[in-house]
Amino acid sequence: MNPHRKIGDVILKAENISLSFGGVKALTNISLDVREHEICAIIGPNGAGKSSMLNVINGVYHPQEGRVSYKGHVRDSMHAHEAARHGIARTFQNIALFKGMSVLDNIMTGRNLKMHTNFLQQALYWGATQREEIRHRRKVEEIIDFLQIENIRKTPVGRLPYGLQKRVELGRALAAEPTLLLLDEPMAGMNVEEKQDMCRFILDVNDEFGTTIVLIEHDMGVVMDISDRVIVLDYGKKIGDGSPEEVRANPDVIAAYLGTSH
Amino acid sequence: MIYREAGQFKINYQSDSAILPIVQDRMFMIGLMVVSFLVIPVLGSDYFLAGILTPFLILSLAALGLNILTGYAGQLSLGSAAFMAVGAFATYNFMIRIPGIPLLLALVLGGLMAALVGILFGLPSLRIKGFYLAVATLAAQFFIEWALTKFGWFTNYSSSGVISAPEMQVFGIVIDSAAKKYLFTLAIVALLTLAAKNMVRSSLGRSWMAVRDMDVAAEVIGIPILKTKLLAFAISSFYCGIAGALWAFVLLGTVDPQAFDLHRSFQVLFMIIVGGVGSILGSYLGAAFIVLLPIVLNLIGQLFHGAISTQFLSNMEMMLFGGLIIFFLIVEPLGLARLWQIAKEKLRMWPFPH
Amino acid sequence: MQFFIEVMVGGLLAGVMYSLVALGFVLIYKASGVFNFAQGALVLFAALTFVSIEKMGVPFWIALAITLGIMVLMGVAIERIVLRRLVNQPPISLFMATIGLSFFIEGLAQTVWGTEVHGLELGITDEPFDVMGVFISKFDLFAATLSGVLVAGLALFFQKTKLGRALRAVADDHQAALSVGIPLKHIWAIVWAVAGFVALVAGMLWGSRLGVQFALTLVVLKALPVLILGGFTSVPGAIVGGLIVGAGEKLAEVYLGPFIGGGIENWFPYMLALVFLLVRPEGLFGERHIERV
Amino acid sequence: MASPQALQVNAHAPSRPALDTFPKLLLNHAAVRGNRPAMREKDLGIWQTWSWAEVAAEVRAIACGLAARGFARGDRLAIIGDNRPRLYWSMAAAQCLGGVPVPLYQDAVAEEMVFVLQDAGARFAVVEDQEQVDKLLEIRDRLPTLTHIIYDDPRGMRHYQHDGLHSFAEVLGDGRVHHDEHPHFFQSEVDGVGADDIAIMLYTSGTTGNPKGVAHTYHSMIVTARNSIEAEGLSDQEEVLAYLPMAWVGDNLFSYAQSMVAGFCVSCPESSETVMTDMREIGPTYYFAPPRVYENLLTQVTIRMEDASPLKRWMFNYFMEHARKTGTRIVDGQPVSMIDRLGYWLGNLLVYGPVKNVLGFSRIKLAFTAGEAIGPELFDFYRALNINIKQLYGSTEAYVMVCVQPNGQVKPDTVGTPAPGVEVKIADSGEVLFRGPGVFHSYWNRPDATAETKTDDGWVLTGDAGFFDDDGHLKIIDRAKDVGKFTQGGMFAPKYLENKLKFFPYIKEAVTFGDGRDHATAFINIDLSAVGNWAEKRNLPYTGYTDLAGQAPVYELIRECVEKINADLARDPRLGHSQIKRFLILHKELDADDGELTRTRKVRRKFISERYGVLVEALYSSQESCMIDAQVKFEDGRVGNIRATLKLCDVQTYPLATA
Repeated sequence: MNPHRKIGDVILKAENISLSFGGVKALTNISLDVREHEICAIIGPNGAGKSSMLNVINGVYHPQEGRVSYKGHVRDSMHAHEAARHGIARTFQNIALFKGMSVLDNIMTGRNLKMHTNFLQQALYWGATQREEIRHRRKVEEIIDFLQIENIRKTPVGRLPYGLQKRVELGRALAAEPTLLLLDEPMAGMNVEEKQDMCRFILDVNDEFGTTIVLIEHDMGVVMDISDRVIVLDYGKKIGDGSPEEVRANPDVIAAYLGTSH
Repeated sequence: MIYREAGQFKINYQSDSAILPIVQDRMFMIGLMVVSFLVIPVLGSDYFLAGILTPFLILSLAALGLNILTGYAGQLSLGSAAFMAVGAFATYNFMIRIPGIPLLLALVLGGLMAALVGILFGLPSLRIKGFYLAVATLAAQFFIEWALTKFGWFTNYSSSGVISAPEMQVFGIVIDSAAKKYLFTLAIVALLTLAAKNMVRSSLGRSWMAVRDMDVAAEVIGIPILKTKLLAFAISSFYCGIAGALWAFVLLGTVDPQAFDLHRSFQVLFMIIVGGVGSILGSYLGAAFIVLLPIVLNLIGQLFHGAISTQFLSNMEMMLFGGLIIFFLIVEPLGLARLWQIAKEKLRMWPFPH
Repeated sequence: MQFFIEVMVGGLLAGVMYSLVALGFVLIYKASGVFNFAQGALVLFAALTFVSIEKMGVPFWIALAITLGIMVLMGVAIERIVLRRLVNQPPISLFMATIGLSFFIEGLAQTVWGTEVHGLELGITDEPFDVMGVFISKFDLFAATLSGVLVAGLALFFQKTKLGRALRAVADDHQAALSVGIPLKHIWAIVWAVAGFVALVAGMLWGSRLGVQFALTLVVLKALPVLILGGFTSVPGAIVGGLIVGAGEKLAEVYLGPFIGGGIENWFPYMLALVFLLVRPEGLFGERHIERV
Repeated sequence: MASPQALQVNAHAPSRPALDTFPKLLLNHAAVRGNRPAMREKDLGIWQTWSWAEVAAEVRAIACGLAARGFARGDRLAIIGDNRPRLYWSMAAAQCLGGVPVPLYQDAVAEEMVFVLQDAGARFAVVEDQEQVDKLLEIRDRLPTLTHIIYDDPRGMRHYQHDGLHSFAEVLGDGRVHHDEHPHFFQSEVDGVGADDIAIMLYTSGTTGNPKGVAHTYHSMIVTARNSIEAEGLSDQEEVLAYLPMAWVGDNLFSYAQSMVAGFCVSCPESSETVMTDMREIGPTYYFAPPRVYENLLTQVTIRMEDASPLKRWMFNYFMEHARKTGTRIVDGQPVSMIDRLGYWLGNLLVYGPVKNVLGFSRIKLAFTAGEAIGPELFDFYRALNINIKQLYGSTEAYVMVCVQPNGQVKPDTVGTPAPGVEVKIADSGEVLFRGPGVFHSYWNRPDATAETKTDDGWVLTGDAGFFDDDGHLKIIDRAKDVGKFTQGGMFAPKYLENKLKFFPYIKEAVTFGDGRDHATAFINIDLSAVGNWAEKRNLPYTGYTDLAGQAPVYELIRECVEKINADLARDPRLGHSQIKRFLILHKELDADDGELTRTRKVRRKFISERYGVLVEALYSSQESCMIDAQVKFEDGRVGNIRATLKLCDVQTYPLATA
């Protein structure tokens, strides 16, 4: 009934992932688990390989070594759209919205996988297509309501300020009703108030829909506040993994990342 | 100014996502349809119908086809005329090789052949992008032009390579007069426009735009990139194919590969640049512009009573086209349709500036 | 066998001339990221201008100098009037703008210089001579040599000179180039001027072979497959691509043509390039582009 | 949306008993116009709509759900939240059961709610969302009677585990079950309530002392609502936007009682931030707003037009000028020449129509304003656009309607003639008294206060001072207790004068003095942005408020304003003696942080007159200037002194018109 804080079994398992680009190692032999319903943060300095890790998880990059299993499906190479079909959604570090479309249409694209009418039916826009559009529109409106972006519903996303674009991108990911949500620096470049809003949305998503969340974030306060677990990467290697308290106390992490401030 | 939207609220999603959600726009469209279907065929002169409106409509359809591919799905093509040619020749061959085939069926089959060829030449789009792809579509342009000229089978071994259209009949009505040809074209173009509008406002259209705007993100969302692109190629080519068939049968009465050369491809491309990339309305505005410009230039030429050579005029036309393309890309990359949209926004906000 | 070599060598020599046109593209693409479809129009314009000036009785070298001046001015004007205003537009828009540009220049060339076909005599007789039993066109050899020298010179220029390195820096990253104090606008203007020069050479060679006429613009269509094969950013790529296209199309015409009806040189290079692209989308010498997300 | 099983009202039942309560009216609408829209709410991007039959079914389910939890006759149901359909329906549901709904101001902090909830002894509360639930939980230990809290919006409520906290869905579900088990319960409850039962309790804002619960009977509400519907010719076709606080009597009359009586549709905006756009979408035919809303709209129009191209601006100004001359006459049905009509028609095409469209006023047949005085400029602007805007004068105790401006006799400075069925008289003290069908039943738990306000023969004291002008229109001048006297006799109504001053865009605040003196004087606060603009246009440099306020041209500007008022006052024999003889412009803006204004930005005249006593005395002396040294609190909390020498300025006065 209430999935809150009830952390389940491992649903995502990455084993011995190594990835390099033209000889440059981005990830070296990284293994990590993510459990159902948890909020797991990946932290680390710039260039530590955090984004690459997300890209491996949802199939944008294909690691040279290692394998990823998600909900028991083992694979070493999966395409991004397959990952989407398995319920993995994500946002990007540099907002990757569809600039020429409205907020509404952007979020609607998040439901594309759930829309099944063919193009001939769509050309007629009658019966099944219209019902489908309305059904999904309603669902999208609920997301718009959830994220409190009603007043910009029909605005082209290109015209929105940064913070709102991030919110819309989260909405697009949520529209897919994912079981695993990957957020790449969801709060980068936001002011304090926007960060608070975004934190609340992330916690609400985790709480209300039971979504498992993996996020990359630089703001330590935020990470320590909202994560159940923190994984620390440094130069493509994993140097820490545990509860926020454990990670905070880990000497390697302190040396490599947190510095002397702790 | 003319808009009075207060009180036009939406109580369901159907009306909120209607093609024309504003009453005044709907009235305008109804008026336009009445004039186009009922008034113009009666009052229009043969020259006006056959020399201006019919080519305008056909080219609009071709521009619409290209706009689906280039404007909505973001795949630049320089080979639209080739797909027009496929449509024209395929329709011709269906008509002469299957006796008694209804014109409309032949037309659809011709469009489908164009779609098939479109898919074939769209296949590289999985791996190549941008101008690489544009160059690949040039391959289609040259190859198809060559094949149609080279193989007599396509032209039914006509000695000149030029073939004449057989008599056209729809539901027992022989389409012979300028007015009938105009109406026939108008009906087809209107229907296909509606279908295009419907596609671009449903999930297919959103997938196209997603692929156009940010293909990596589209893939991550689960949009099948290749399928989406190929559908764009297929549907775009279908539209171009129908336009080609209409051009050959309804407008010219003959089918000649030279009518579909690279120049035609560029002409169609110019229409969408001037009219508006990624806008259905833009396809029409662009076609109107490109069709009318030479006519206007000619009229100006006539004013000078032959003091200006036709050669000069045609060079001027080239310069003007080229200049306009650059002008629009610099000043208003979204073309006339965007200007129209801005004007409409202004009217809705009138007298306020924003 | 001898025939095969003859065809092949003929093709290769013609290919060098394709390279020459392709070179104009590569220069501009490298420096400003613009795929300049108007290069063909520039070739036509250059050749027409030169011929027309020469026809007025101006000596060859002076006509050449005047034409060069005009081409440089034209390049700078294009950069100023068109491209600078499109700086932040997507590459596809720039490409379309150059299509518009090519129409404009073609119209302009013919408005100014007329549409009749001019002959262009460079003083090289086009007679074949025998090299170890293989007949080679003298003109082709000349043209190929000239092209080769030009291409090699430009390659050296890019590798060795300060300006050349600056140009490459600009191509790699405009912002970075700006931040290290490279005057972007000057460089673009220079590149367009060089492209104009290359167009002049190409125009004269092609013009003396085909006659100076509208059809010259079509050489651009020959250069495109060359670019695809060689990659848009590589000078050596343009050479190798040109050679492949030149040899390939001649061989195909001779050996494949008879089976499928002939006249295939229009599309064969494209098909060749297309097939090649499917295997290696970035071209022969192009840089592999990793998409960061 | 609504329950699928719309209420089956016994359509073939014998003629219904009198429609003397809102539940009975509701059931009647469900029977006679069941499919017509009753309520809308902008939600999830569209205007979700409920028909009368659906509303009746929802109300029944809520009522039965409340009854299942023990809500009984006479119980009070607190209602807290923005205008939401379910909150209105809860109001009706409580009335079905003979209970008394008590709407509260939703923006009040928890502390402020304690008194009302205690005083009303509410057992049940229906609230909008988590925010309101949190407030109630915070003060719950002081509210022993409050046993049930029902919330509409479940967002964020997932982990709330509190006794007596229910979601709306639970209540509705239980209600449907209850109704299935006791099919006759609901109807018999509705039938058991009559015209003289208490229908609602509305708490007055209580400027002095604690708020008082004004209890109204069904009779007073329904008769008042019906009288005004008939007088104004309203029908069941009206569209109304419910956006003013539910706790305010005006909203109760316009969005609830009149809708229930006339059967028109009420729409709830998406949120308080979107009222403007929602208003534009709905395009109401009947509208109510306090003057400040109209003023904000006009400001917006002005600001937006400033950005327009010169041609457009010229066009706008030209036609607005034309409208001010002819539009008001057209609204009032006075004769207008053909040429002027043609000009107005053209103006309507180019300016008035579009402006109204953008504001959402295109379909307005009737617009009311009340609560404060409205500036004549403002009033004329809307009337010039052919919007029939009218002032009314009312109070919670009267269920709004005391006086209304009749059609065609609208004067900006009066509040019109007595509403239908209402009698109004002026006491010797100048206080306005009224009597009529809408008079309240009593103050809840306050027989003493009831007796003070309501005389045995039914007259109610308003606490306002006013008089009837020659046309029989009531003119309200001030709170009765604030009205003073000049030494040589004659009434001094400070607020009346201050309002008149504030109608000038250049004047932000004004404080007038005159009680116990022989003439009136004033402190002025200029409006920094308006006067700043004015100064910029004249190339008048200034460094800030204090600098600008002291400049001679500004004094000249304000003097002209004051003179205009004097000229105006001179025309009214009853007020002509309160012409302002001298004024000064304060060197600082009056500020709530310095205690000079209340938090609702009303001037605290007494405090100011003490604090700036030197200046007041100077105004009544012959000094040309005066030094002042006053403490101010800066925004960062520091306290400092501002010292300044203020100029005092004489103003021309005019001879009184002969009475």
